[in-house]
Amino acid sequence: MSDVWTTITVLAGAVSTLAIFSLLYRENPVYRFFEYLFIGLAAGYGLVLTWSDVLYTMWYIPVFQQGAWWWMLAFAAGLLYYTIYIRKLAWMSRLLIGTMMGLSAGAAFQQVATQYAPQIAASFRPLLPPTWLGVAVRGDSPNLTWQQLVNNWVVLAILVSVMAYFFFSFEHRSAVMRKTANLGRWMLMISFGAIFGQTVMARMALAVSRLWFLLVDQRGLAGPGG
Amino acid sequence: MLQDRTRHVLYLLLAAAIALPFFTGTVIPPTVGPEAKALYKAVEAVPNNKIVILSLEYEAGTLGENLPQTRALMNHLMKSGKRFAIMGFEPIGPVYGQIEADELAAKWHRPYGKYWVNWGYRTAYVQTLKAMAKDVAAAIRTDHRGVPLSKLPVMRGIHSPKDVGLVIDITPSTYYEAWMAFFTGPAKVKMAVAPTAVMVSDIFPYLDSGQMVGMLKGLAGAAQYEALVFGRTSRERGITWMTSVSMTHILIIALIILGNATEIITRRRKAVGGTA
Amino acid sequence: MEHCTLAVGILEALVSALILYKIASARRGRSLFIRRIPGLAAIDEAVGRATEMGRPILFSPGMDPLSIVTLQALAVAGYVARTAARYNTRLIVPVRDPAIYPIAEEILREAYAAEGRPELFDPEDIRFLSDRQFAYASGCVGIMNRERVAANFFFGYFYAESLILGEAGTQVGALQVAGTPATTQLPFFIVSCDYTIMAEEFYAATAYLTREPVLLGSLVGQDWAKVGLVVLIGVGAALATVLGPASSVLRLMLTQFGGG
Amino acid sequence: MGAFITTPRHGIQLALFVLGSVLAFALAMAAMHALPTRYRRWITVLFTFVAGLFYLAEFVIPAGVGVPAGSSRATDNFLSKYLDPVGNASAIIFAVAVGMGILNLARVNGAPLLRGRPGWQNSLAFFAGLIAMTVVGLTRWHAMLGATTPAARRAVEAALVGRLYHLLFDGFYSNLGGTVFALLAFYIVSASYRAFRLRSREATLMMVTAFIVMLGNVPVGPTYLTGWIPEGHWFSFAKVEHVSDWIMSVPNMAAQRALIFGIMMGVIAMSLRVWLSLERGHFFGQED
Repeated sequence: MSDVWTTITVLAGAVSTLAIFSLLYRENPVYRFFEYLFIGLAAGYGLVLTWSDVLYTMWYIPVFQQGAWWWMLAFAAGLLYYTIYIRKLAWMSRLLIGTMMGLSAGAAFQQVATQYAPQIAASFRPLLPPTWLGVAVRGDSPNLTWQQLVNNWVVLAILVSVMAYFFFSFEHRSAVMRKTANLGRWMLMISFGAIFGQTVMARMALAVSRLWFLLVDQRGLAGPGG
Repeated sequence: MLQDRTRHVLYLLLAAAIALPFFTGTVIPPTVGPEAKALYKAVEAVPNNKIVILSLEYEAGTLGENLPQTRALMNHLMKSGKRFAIMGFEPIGPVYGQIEADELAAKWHRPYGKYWVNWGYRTAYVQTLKAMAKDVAAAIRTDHRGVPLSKLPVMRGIHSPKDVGLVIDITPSTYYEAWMAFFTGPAKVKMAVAPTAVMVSDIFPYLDSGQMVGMLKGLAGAAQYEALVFGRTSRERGITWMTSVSMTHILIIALIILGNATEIITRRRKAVGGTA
Repeated sequence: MEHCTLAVGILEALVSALILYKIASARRGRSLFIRRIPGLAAIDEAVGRATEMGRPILFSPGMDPLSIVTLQALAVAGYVARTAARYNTRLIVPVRDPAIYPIAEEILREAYAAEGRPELFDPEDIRFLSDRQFAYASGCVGIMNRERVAANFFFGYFYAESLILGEAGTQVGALQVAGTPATTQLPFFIVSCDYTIMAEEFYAATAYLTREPVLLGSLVGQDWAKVGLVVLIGVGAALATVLGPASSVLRLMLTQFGGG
Repeated sequence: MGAFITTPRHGIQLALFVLGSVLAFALAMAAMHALPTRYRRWITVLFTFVAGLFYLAEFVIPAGVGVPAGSSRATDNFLSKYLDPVGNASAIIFAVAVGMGILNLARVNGAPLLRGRPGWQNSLAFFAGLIAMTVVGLTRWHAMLGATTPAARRAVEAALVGRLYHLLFDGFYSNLGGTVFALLAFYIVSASYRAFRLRSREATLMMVTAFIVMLGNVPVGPTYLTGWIPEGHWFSFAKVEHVSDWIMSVPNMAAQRALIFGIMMGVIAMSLRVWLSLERGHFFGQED
């Protein structure tokens, strides 16, 4: 890229970054102008890539170059979305949306089996060392270390108490139930502390990449990765 | 509004904390965690007759975390000559993947089509993944420019999910769940994820159950992976930026403690004032 | 597993049957019990103390467009409106999606009428601020400062702007109660609000308030299914302990549930 | 009959079949439209049910059922061969739907522009970005289509269309998008000092955990805070990165697993309500 265009692109990048950071000072028209510009650019590029990566490769080539005319039906079905703008025909858009949501709902039963069910299997963990009970121990499943034992107890206790916290269809009348549920809310605080800590790092990393672009390195991809 | 003066002072403090290491040039080498090490081993273990799928679902918003992750993983894949394919269920992820891969392909001499391919953006992720779980090549059909996969040497012998050695989802959102539910779970393919740090906590149950074989925890994960690929003292992007992130963390912890301390003091002074 | 294993098939069939049975009985009018979650008491207390200070209340129904979560948030708004109407306190509801406006108006008008104070309902207090995330958040901050609100309620789905809302409320010294299924935003609400209704409690709160049959039935069905799951895990852990990891019975159970 | 449908057509025959299929589709929709309105809801409920039943049945029916022995794949049943066409058709349908999002944005931004209401400059910026990126993007894509060698591709990048694309994408888009989320770092800093109060013992437990996880994540923690503890020493469990790893992989993991089981039951309940159209029209707007 000759340097004229590089400088223009880098300048555009710097102006854009400062325009968005101006919100830190105060809500202002410059920030809003560049925010709307971003929405337009993102929408435009989404459109281009939807055509080039999906419609061109999976519809245009098969139908008009390979003669697979039947994919035209899928294209026509997709057009039903637009009937939402015509009051009388709007039910057709609900027919299409309903069919697509039906597909996802049907797939959800497989998701439960392949994503969530293994979590049940992972909860079947021994709570006592096998050797105590004279249980057979094979090569690939050696005796339990005390560390694994402690962890298995802690995991089971927290798992049951957090689930107890989210039982709603019976009163937490008994002391055991109330204490377990209360322990559950406390254990959730550890998870939320972890989420808080991770989120802080996530946001900071984004700010660091922006200041790096502004202060240090505008070369290469005029954007932040470079 | 909102005592602007204090707010602006706090903002300048953050900018200073970030920029300081840029100019002093100090870099604190990262300590490599278990999840990054596990992902490194998983990539090393991929046999040469299998392909790695890099699914890129990020856009401009989370480049600061997802781009260094992409770069670190691609450096490792190209350095060790592994075959890989880029794709994504969000439009602009594969575009960034193409830019990074083009630049690194020149550095490691891994030409497009021979060592790596870009399948591009795909819509309807549930239905596409279920079709891929039956036959990957038939479901994808062409690269992002419409070139049939059969014409690309990198895709030779790649048909069913059994030919996929590892799936790595680099994402700011929960697409990794759909990958597990409809592709790597059913077809028993190894899977790892490089999420933005916000989602790291949700993924630990899947590491524990073995459904995930590794993870890069946001930018820290990228820095740790760079240390594994290039050595702890290298000056790659992730490692350099993590020093600034360290400074911001010290600042945040200090401010939270300070904020609470000043409140306790003012409340006690008011209470004393009240009773006197 | 390419195809469903027997154990998971039975599990899903049982859970589905339980949920459908509970929905059917709820629709037939049988009253299903849901305990009153502590969060609702926190709402009453916040509205009560706001009326003592004689200053308005702000209720944000979240950032999502018209979705199930937003509809449930508006149900909570109706509950807050009834208490506010009783104490003659003004309730301001900023919305992010114009499509929410008519539904919010209908729910609040009904709430004020149910308390016999229809004249108190002012449509102007439901305000469309902006559909942009940060513009909506700074719009809410503006209302908090201008109207010197005494209490804030954040119910529905929130994203990164939860931080801005929580901070502004703390600065204004408002009482704040939040309720959201968005676990990534809960940490920020926990440290900036007085009480936080977390994850599934949000659905329980709205089922309790609306008594809507499908919502109530599916929640109670899920509850019993989770109790069953805890029992299953207990049995599994006991078997793993007694039989040991090498036993074929345990291996069968693990593979049946898609385990390692 | 099957062969007649699935043989590719070319030239005039292709045009006839394409138009014919669209016409047939339109006629089918018109026929449904002519039915009394109360049947429409049943048609929608039926289509939703059949679509859900397809994926559910394909998953539940064991391998080999209804498939002659030794045919395509050992793990298929008689429905499995339709997974690929359903995948492709859905991809096309969703791609066509992308235009809806653009239409909504154009409608929302068109009003202020046409009536000159305040904020019309912002709508102008939106349309400028939309049109510029669409035109430049498509032109560059078309040029890249023809460029098969890396040299040809570099020529396109060096041409005007390549330069404009990089200005719009690398210059404006990447930087604007990247900076919006960077704002949050600044909001967290101000909230840390002015809003994050240890209001209760619960919030205190949360904040202590957050500090440990934060220090475990960044190099300064392990290196300086607990770097003096040698690895492998019995006391090495107290190294901040080990404490943080334990918090993440044991208590946090258990609590998240409990949340997952809640979500699992919620997914089953929600799927049933959508699949069997139990939602009383509340979510779908009005009952027709």
